Amino acid sequence: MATKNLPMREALRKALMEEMHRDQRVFIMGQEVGYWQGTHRVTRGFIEEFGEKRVRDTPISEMAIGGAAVGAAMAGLRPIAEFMTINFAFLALDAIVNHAAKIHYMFDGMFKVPLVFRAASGWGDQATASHSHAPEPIFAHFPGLYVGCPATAGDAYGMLKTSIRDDNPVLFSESIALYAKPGPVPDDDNYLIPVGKADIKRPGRHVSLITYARGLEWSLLAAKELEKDGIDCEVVDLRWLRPLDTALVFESFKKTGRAVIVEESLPFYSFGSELAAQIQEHCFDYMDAPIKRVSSLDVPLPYSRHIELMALPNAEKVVAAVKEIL
Amino acid sequence: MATKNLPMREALRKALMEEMHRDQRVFIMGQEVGYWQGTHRVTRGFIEEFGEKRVRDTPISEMAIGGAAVGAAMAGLRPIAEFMTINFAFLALDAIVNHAAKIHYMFDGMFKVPLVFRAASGWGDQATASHSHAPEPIFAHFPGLYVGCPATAGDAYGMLKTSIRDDNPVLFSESIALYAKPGPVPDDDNYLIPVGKADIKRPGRHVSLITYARGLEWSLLAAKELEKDGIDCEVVDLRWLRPLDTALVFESFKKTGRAVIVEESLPFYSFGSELAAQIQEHCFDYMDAPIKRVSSLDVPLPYSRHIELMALPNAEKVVAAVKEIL
Amino acid sequence: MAAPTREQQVEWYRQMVLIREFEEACYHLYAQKRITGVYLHLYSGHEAVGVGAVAAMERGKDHIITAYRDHGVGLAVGVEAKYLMSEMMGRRDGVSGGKGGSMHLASREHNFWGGYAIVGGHLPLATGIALANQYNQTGGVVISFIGDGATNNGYFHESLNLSGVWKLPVVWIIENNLYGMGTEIIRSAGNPILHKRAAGYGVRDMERVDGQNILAMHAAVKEAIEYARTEGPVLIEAMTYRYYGHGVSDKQYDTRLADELAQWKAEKDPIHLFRSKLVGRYKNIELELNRLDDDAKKQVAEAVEFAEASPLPRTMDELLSNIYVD
Amino acid sequence: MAAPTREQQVEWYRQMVLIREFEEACYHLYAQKRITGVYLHLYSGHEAVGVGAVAAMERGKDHIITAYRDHGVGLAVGVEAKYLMSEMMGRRDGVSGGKGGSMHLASREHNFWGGYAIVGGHLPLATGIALANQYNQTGGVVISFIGDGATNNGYFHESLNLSGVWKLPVVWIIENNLYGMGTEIIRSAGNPILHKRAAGYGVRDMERVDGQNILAMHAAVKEAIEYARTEGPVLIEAMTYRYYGHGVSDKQYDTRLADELAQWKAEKDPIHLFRSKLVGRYKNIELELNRLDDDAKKQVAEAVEFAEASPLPRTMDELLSNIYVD
Ligand SMILES: Cc1ncc(C[n+]2csc(CCOP(=O)(O)OP(=O)(O)O)c2C)c(N)n1
Ligand SMILES: Cc1ncc(C[n+]2csc(CCOP(=O)(O)OP(=O)(O)O)c2C)c(N)n1
Ligand SMILES: [Mg+2]
Ligand SMILES: [Mg+2]
Repeated sequence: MATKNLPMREALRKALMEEMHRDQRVFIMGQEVGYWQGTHRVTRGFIEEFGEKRVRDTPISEMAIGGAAVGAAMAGLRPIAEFMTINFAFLALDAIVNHAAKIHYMFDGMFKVPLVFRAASGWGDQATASHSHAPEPIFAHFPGLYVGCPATAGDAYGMLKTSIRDDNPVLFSESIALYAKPGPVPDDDNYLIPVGKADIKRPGRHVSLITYARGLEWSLLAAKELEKDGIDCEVVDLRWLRPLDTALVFESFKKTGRAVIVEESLPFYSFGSELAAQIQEHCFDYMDAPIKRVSSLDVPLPYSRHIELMALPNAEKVVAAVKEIL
Repeated sequence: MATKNLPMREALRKALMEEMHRDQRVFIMGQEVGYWQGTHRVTRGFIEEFGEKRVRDTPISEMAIGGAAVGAAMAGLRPIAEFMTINFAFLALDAIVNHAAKIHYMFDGMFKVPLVFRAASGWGDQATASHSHAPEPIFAHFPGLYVGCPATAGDAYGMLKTSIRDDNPVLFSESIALYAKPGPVPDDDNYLIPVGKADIKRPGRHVSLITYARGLEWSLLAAKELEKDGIDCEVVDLRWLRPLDTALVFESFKKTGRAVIVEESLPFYSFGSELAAQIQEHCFDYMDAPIKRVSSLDVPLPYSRHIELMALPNAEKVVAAVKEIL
Repeated sequence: MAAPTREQQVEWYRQMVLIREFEEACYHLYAQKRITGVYLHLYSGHEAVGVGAVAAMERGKDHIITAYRDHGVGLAVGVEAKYLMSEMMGRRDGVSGGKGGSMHLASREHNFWGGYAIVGGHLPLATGIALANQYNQTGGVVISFIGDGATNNGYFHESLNLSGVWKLPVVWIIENNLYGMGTEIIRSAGNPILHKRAAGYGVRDMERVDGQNILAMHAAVKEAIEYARTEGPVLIEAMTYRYYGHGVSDKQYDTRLADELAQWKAEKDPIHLFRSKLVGRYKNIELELNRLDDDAKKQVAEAVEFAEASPLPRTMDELLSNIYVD
Repeated sequence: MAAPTREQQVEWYRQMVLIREFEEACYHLYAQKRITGVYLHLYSGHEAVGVGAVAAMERGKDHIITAYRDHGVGLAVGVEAKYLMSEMMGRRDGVSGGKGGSMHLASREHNFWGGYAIVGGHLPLATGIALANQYNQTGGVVISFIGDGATNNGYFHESLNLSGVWKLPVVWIIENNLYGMGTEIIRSAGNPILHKRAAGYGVRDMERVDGQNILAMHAAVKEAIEYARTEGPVLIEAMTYRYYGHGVSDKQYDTRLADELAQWKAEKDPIHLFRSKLVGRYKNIELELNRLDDDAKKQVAEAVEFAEASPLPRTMDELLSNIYVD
């Protein structure tokens, strides 16, 4: 397929732009999505292109943004509600996991809630403790929601399109650190990545690096580094935390017998926990070593630069973890 | 130690009552804690005993209840803020995990936040999807908070006292289904169960049942049932989801080599995930079988009685899981 | 506005007595454990509010949404009692397939968007549904009920403000029954005159309306809907009273509130007041009204019979259906 | 109220120019990457609001708390510039040990309870601190700043209402600088006259105050504090303007808002206006003021030097300290 090289920000922008042109029911709302051109510039030019009706700046009212998206979706629109950062989505937790995720079930299918909650996620730029989360697993704990977390520009493009067209509510998490990162994006208006489909980002034989979103970068760097020592890593990018493509993970693990799970999130009750638990349960006979996890350290993120970086995962930590289990 | 047999509700009430008499800085606030006598009757008689100053009915304002507790704690009081049920604590998530849990760290120790968020948790009484959560792992994901989840009346008594006297913020989750359940409560005003200390509720040799809160009941019933087949279960009650007493868990597992994790919570990114991940990592050489999990099914809880019960864990499911790994 | 016709008024009377009968039946069925579960919030005493508001709607065009005290609205919009009663009992023929229960009634075809159990949680949904109507220029208006206690919740603030900013076609109606559970307004609201809050949001303040007088309710909501259809949001504070307390297990009315309740019943009963008015105004109407009284009893009895004959969901398929839209 | 003395006014002038210099230094240091990180929100333009409010406080008795635009308050309450500047740079000598950064300045000994970065998140903290003062009968009053944008958040509603219900000693001051990021009030508030919201909460409405006029600010807040000390909460809406935009990366003022900014600077600069007033009123004061201008420059230069000499935290111990109180 023909591709164009675009930063993830532009890939997302393209997906949004195309889907808004494709379907008049799709609209965007959130803080500063309009005249400010989007805090992260994903909606740059949208207010000019689509006008105030379809590009709606909102007050700083996360609860109402979350809930209004649910109501609008029930009533036939296809809202894309943006949380400026995912930290602020904590204020809308009830609207997201207790309303968006449950209304289809609670009324036994009477209502559909086709919406996308977009949120800029992650940390590492001295944004400090209250603004430095990659809490996707919190949201993925709850059935009724899908949770998408792209790691590349191409995936961001295809996954966002899928999310917008899907009839279920999706929490779509965009890593802030990846917005500027370029990658090939298919030249295809209908490029859709199925919900819940993981992807092998690098095939390998010796150890599986299992990751999502920003963890992919660290995993690929580590794989490159380890290659020098003749260690051949397979990198599995989950892409969606719900539904979870365990089939592909198990397939990879059954081949390698070893795994390191790499995530930007905090370590407890998290992505790494779930994946390690699943693998040991379903691939027990294939385990050649304990499964390791590389997460952020269990600490609120500090402002000061060096200690902040110390708390975050990186490729070296992945390399070290792999070496521990070889 | 001399004990008295009390329902968990009364054990909690006794702990609160004694601590409020002991320390004038301790006060209670929340919806219907006063004149209504507490939704779950834990604060029965408190408004008469302590008056409106120390037993404060609040509006239906979870965000403010959460945040006001933080401010009052910073300023030297020792608030006990009650969320009528833990579902409503979702509305206060930001106040709990992004303020209470982080302020001590963010200001590098300048402020202390000695408070207890009490919340009635769990499901199984046709309370329906939005009111049926045991989401303690969500809160325990975040450093800076302690998370206590007693399974017996005696533990409830000692853990609540500890939580009130501790200088850190504690989310204290009380299983609604256990309020009426009696158990021995020590006759000792200073009975304190250390934060983060797990407890072997039943020693055994063949398999470790690892659990917390309501899961203990199912685990003990299962152990009794399995005893008939000569299967000797050790039941480890974590009691605190943060900090997590992995030492005791590992000790148990190293003895039995097999484990089933039992929780009332939803299965993904949860308690069972974390424990299974920890065990396989730290006790790899002792694993005689994959670690199994018994959780609620991955579904919002429905109203209708039979299907609701089908979604919940129970002793039979624990028995079946144990048999799978023997 | 044309005065309501005799026929209209007789229809309103019919709805009111049907609601009264239905709720009384629910009360007894709960006592007999034929309706199970923890929560059951009855509408008795509020009949004129719900029926008056629904009467002001243009059917097929306007919309309505409410909290968990939702039986009355369900009946007023015209959902057959038997499907509502089936939902109370968690049956397959229930409006929500038995998954929602008493607190989650709804009917898409009647533009009744449901009952919701998280206090305030449905208010942004109303905002969103109103937005969809504005977006699609349907001319439809959304009526959203709000408990007096719910006005102190963040959802209220953010939703009303958003409706003001976007000039959405929504009529906010506070059903002020003087209490949220056990808390009288003066202890939950800094200013007990709740409609005063409209001013801060750019929402038109239509002040207090006698919620026991169906003619007053109908007239006020009619005016409000016409205004909302072209100008933007309106707030009405309807004064009413709950006959069975907060929920059926509320015992306040046996004791401290017994006199107050007796007085409301004696002096302000909405059905009694309306009946006297009709009898005074239209001769020979009494027979007709008596027949409606009998019909209501019969209809409710049949609904109970129907519901109890409807099967309870029991299969894994029923449990797991409609978590997601396929 | 006694008119402020010459000495007092000179001190206020000193604080205002110190803030102005400090913020200008921050602006340049950020451009030079000597202050790093994503967020930096400057107080220039607001000086009269912060200094006027702090001037009205009884030192050692009253309290103050604010959002992330917190440098000015820190300097006004008397924290030495060098400790604040060290925090900007994430140094060990920073008021928050380098963990909080620009958005999380605080000083316990000055009753300055901090800057907070979640919009609205500190408002219930103010409520709680006021509650502690009421509870302990200290006579202390809490001043809480609120951004205009923040008034649309659920925290605002719940906190102000709670303060009204409990008649807490708190002075709420909206710092209305006309924008929340890029959103003008008219697009975020249903009623742009924000102080009108006080009425709904039983909070005394002291209406708008010219926030560029320090004498007006001081007088209004003085009156408010006296009222709050004995009667209960007060709301003031202080009209002001931000000279460096939302944060230092805000480019609106280079383009669409350039004229507006120029006009504020020319006609309503708080320092310029105050200086003219002082010069007109007190002869020979100009020299004194000039010296303060020079002192401010010197003090800021020294602060920068001090901060850059202060070490950056680099150890695991520093990273992991103060997550919990031991
Ligand atoms: C967010 C939230 N907090 C608390 C509750 C528990 N609760 C259920 S109903 C209720 C009282 C509501 O009172 P009001 O709004 O006046 O409605 P009414 O019951 O009088 O119709 C409370 C506190 C809840 N369901 N949701
Ligand atoms: C809950 C939340 N939502 C969004 C943000 C992002 N944000 C930071 S500041 C800001 C604007 C606040 O404006 P205002 O309250 O007027 O304060 P000002 O910056 O003008 O002082 C926004 C939207 C946030 N920090 N917290
Ligand atoms: Mg009420
Ligand atoms: Mg502002």
